Amino acid sequence: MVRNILSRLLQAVCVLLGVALLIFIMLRIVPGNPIATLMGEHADRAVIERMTAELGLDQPILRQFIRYLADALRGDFGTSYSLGKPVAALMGAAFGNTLKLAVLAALFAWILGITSGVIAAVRKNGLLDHLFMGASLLGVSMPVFMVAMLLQYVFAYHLHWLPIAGVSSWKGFILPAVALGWNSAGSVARLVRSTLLEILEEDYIDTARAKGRGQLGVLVLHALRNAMLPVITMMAVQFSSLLSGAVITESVFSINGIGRLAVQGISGRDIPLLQGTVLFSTLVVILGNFLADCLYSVLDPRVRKEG
Amino acid sequence: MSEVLLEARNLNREFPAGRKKKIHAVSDVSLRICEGETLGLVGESGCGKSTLGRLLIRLIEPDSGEVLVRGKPVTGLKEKEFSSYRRKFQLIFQDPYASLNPRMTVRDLIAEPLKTYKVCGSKEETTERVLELMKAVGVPGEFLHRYPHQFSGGQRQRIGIARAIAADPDLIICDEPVSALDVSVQNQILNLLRELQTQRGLTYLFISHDLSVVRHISNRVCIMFLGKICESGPVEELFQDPLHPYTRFLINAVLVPDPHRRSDSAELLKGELPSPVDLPSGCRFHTRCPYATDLCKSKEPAMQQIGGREVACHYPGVFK
Amino acid sequence: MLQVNHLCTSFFTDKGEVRAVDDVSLEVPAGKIVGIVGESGCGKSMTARSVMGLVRAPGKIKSGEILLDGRDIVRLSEHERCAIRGSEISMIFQEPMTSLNPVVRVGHQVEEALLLHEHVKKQEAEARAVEIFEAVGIPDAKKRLRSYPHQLSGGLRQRVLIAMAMICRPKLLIADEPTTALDVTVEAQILRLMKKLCGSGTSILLISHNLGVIAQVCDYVYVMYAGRIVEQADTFTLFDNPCHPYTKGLLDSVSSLRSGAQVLDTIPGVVPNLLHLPAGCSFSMRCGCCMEKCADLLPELHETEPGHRVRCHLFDKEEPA
Amino acid sequence: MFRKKKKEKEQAQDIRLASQIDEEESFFSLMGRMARENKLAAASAILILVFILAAIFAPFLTRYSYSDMDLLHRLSPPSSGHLFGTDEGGRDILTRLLYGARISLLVGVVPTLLSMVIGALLGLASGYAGGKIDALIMRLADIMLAFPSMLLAMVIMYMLGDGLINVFLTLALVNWASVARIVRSETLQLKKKEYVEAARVIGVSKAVIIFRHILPNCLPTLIVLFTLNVPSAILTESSLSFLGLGIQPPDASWGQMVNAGRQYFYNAPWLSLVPSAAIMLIVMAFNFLGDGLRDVLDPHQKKQ
Repeated sequence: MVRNILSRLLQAVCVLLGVALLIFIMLRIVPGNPIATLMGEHADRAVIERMTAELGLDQPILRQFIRYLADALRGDFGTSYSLGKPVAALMGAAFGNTLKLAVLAALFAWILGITSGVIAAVRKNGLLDHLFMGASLLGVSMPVFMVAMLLQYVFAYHLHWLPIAGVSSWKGFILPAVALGWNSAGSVARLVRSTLLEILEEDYIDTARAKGRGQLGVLVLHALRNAMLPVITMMAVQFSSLLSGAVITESVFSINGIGRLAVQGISGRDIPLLQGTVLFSTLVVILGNFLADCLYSVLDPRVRKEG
Repeated sequence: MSEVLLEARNLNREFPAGRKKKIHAVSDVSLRICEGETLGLVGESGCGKSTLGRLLIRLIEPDSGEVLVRGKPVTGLKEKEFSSYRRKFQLIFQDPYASLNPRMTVRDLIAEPLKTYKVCGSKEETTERVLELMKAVGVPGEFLHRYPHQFSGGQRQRIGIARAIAADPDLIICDEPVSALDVSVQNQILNLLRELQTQRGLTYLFISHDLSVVRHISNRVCIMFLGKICESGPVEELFQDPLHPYTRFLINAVLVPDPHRRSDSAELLKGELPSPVDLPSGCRFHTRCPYATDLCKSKEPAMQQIGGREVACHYPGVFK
Repeated sequence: MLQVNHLCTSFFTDKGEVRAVDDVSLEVPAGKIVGIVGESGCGKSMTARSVMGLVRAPGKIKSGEILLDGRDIVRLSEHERCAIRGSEISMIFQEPMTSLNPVVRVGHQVEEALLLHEHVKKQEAEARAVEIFEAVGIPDAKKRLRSYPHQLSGGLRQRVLIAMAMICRPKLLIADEPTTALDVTVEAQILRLMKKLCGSGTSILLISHNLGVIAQVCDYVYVMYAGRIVEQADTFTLFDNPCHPYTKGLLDSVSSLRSGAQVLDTIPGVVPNLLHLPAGCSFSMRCGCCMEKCADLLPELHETEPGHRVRCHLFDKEEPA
Repeated sequence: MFRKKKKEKEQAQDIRLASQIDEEESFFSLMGRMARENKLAAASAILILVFILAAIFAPFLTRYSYSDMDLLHRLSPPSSGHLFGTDEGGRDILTRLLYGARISLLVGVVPTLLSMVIGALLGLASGYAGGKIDALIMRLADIMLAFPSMLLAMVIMYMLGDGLINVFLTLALVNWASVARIVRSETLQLKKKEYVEAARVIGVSKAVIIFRHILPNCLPTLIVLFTLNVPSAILTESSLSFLGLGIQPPDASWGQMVNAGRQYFYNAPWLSLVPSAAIMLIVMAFNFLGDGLRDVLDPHQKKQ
């Protein structure tokens, strides 16, 4: 078990290194000198050269990369070109908001998704099933920005129930979290339903029924635990798409988060900022995957014992 | 005795099973198959009989040991050099549902070996050959353009057989060809295999767990236990007078379809197959053998000749 | 003890109604092993599932009654049925590999029925589980209770399933192909175990396609073909004096394999599709002694001698007018 | 001789019997079955077709121009003259929607096709070859999949710069990895199938095994994957455009229309909502169709 976790951890670190290298390269094969672009056409050539050298941008890519990594390990992600502040400080301020948003959205999505998925499976082809599955398809199909804008329009602009933007109080998180979780709730519900229906066809369900377990007992004691396994795998993937969606939600609700920093990084052609935010989000995704793997092996004895 | 068609010498094959563990699928197996005979290969599931069949025709490469075809070693050959042999060895599979590509018609399935070895010149000639083959295995020619899922299990197995004999092979390895079929259909296929053998002078290696079937179709039998051959010999001799305790227990365990001959009192083998990952020391059978001694626990018995038969036991015939 | 009268179970598919079990009547007396034999798709498993009340949609018991000690269990509510399942009737399935819940310890799975039906304490349940594990021949019973299914071999899992079915000492055990997935040496062990169980007072309904299994352990046999019972007799009579052409064909197929004959006896053709059965005898298409009326007129079950019934026109007592 | 004849007759009958069990299902009859059993999928297919036709024949369906301003009718709400109202430049939203469908549909289909081809080839290679090639491709896929897809798309867009072609490339690069993974696991399963082994016994070449025995049996999965990836490509593009990073004017996609309408959202919500609804509809149609296709094509995921 411990070895298993260690080897997964090692794998996660390797993926993270790969990710870092990939972003680094991608952001550096953009044609033209970023400093020159940043400073505009009329900048003094000597100044550009001095700054390029200062930032180490004239050195081979691999050396730059190693230097970047070494700095990053010490918590230094460079200085934002466009905002003029250390990237680490910017991200530190933003990270809390994004994390709160993502976790709230995830809780909303998973609780809603799992409950409605289970109910739909149990009442297969019934009214509730059609209702929930219709709603979940709507959930999967609606673009995040549409949900976000609608919620904002109805609950904030029209009804004044909740703040229209910003996260000065906890109330500010409600609309963005619902908007963000809406999508995932739909796909979790659909997966839970189909997995559960599949598992209810398994032979061991017959065995349990032959033992005299009633429908509820079979469902809770035998089917659900098995049905959770693929759902856990999906949740990890979901977490990553939540971070994707956060870019949009943060933009709609003007929340100071990682996603908005990333957008700022692009529009400001701000390589250190973009690089830092993407790397950081990916780190969170990889961590999430790792946790899901661990949880999976706790729940499934078949994985636990073997390599 | 006729010429030896295929010979295996000390074949070994292991498969990795998790960290630092290995499944010893086939250990130190030697056997000979003579031209025109049917050699039965019997054993319980997981004893390595299918792996052995695939090692013989190089679908799986052995870790060590060699295979000789008519006395010529073929183990080290490159795939290209081996292809002339490949054509001469075919395989019939256990599951007639899984062994035919569901997206190919009967014609394409049977024509595949013909095309691969460019047996026929033209398309028309190929189709004609396919029709001949279908007739030979008893599938009406009108079903030339049908897909496998439109046939019953027995018919699919016939198509599989037609594909196997298409390129005129010398040896066919039959890997449990009838165990997925119902009793009545099983006999139809066994009859067909016999008929083809006499018509075309085929040699069979017949792999099965069903002793009655093996007894019916084979000339000689090898009994396998946990990756090793424990006894081999002519079929009737071996069934009448087994020498290895395992053989005897296998024969005892056969359920005779006759209520007057109930084997209620016959001695049964205790326990289950040891795992092929953690093999017992010494003789692999000693954990289940009621006659095992200290010698059996410590030393692996060598293959010894007794009459026309071979047996790997320290005390052959001990139970008599 | 168990009496099934005119049971019909059908599947309602897009292509029409499939009558998987058609007018089946059978009886399992106390303390006996009764066998149902037939080829794949003949409806033998469906009969067993109907008795257990485990028929899945789109299948449904259409008519008939299933009497357990005189009580019709078809008409019981789902709740009442749950109380019977596992305590009075229990069932073991064909696939020991997939019939155990992979994420629950086997001990817990075995104790479950006991906790459910007899409301015993956890410790007592565990003691009883150890006891039954030893009775069905599982070595290291205490340790094994804590195993997960994937850590056990096929034979052990089948024993666990038997232990699970037997722990409440049911009156009737339904065994659906209990040895088909097992190796020959283990198969013989399991069959012997089942005989032992029967000796201790449980009746067994054994379903198998293997005539060897039937001949070795059963007291009375029903032969099924295409959803109907075509012949029934006690085991000795059936094997000595089979009457239905299908039974004869089956027995000949098996015995010619053992006789050393060069060409084996076969039954021509395949099991017919249950969607397109002929109006008359369903075996008529493959039958060597098929007569004109066979295709159109369904034969009755005739009693040829006491306890021996055959569904075949060859045994019609009088020509229908 | 007589005996033999009889045998053949019997066998012919056999097959007739057996063939009733499983009637022939060609591609078209499968689609027919889906249409009969799954009305939603059929309706979705029709809706998709309507969208495609509307995009192609856009100039004939509207009397307005999609780019000419009409400053007298700025931000007018939906009316009989302008079914969905007008935008800040007085342009008819329905007209812009029709023209935008061209881009949005292309953005759904082209990159998805591209990513399917890349993913399928890499997945086949990875699954069939195994060993180092497999490890290399799969580690690369792991890395790609570790990114939140929006952020990855943003970085790639940054790298490639604006432009329709670059949007296509970006979406293809974002999506290939998941396709490759699925095709790989499918290949691994198919590789173990007996009929693939049968082909090896016969001695057919690797290329023939891959393209004749494995790929055709992956096709159902690929078709389903395609219908499910098109909407996700459309969603990603619309999100990019919503942030102003995707398609740039004068090309107009639905996502970009939403973005353009954002600043007038409280006065003229239809500016953003109409294209949003269009995105939702097409995405939903593809999802329904994908589910329907999976039910009939994929034997593992039987109808429930």
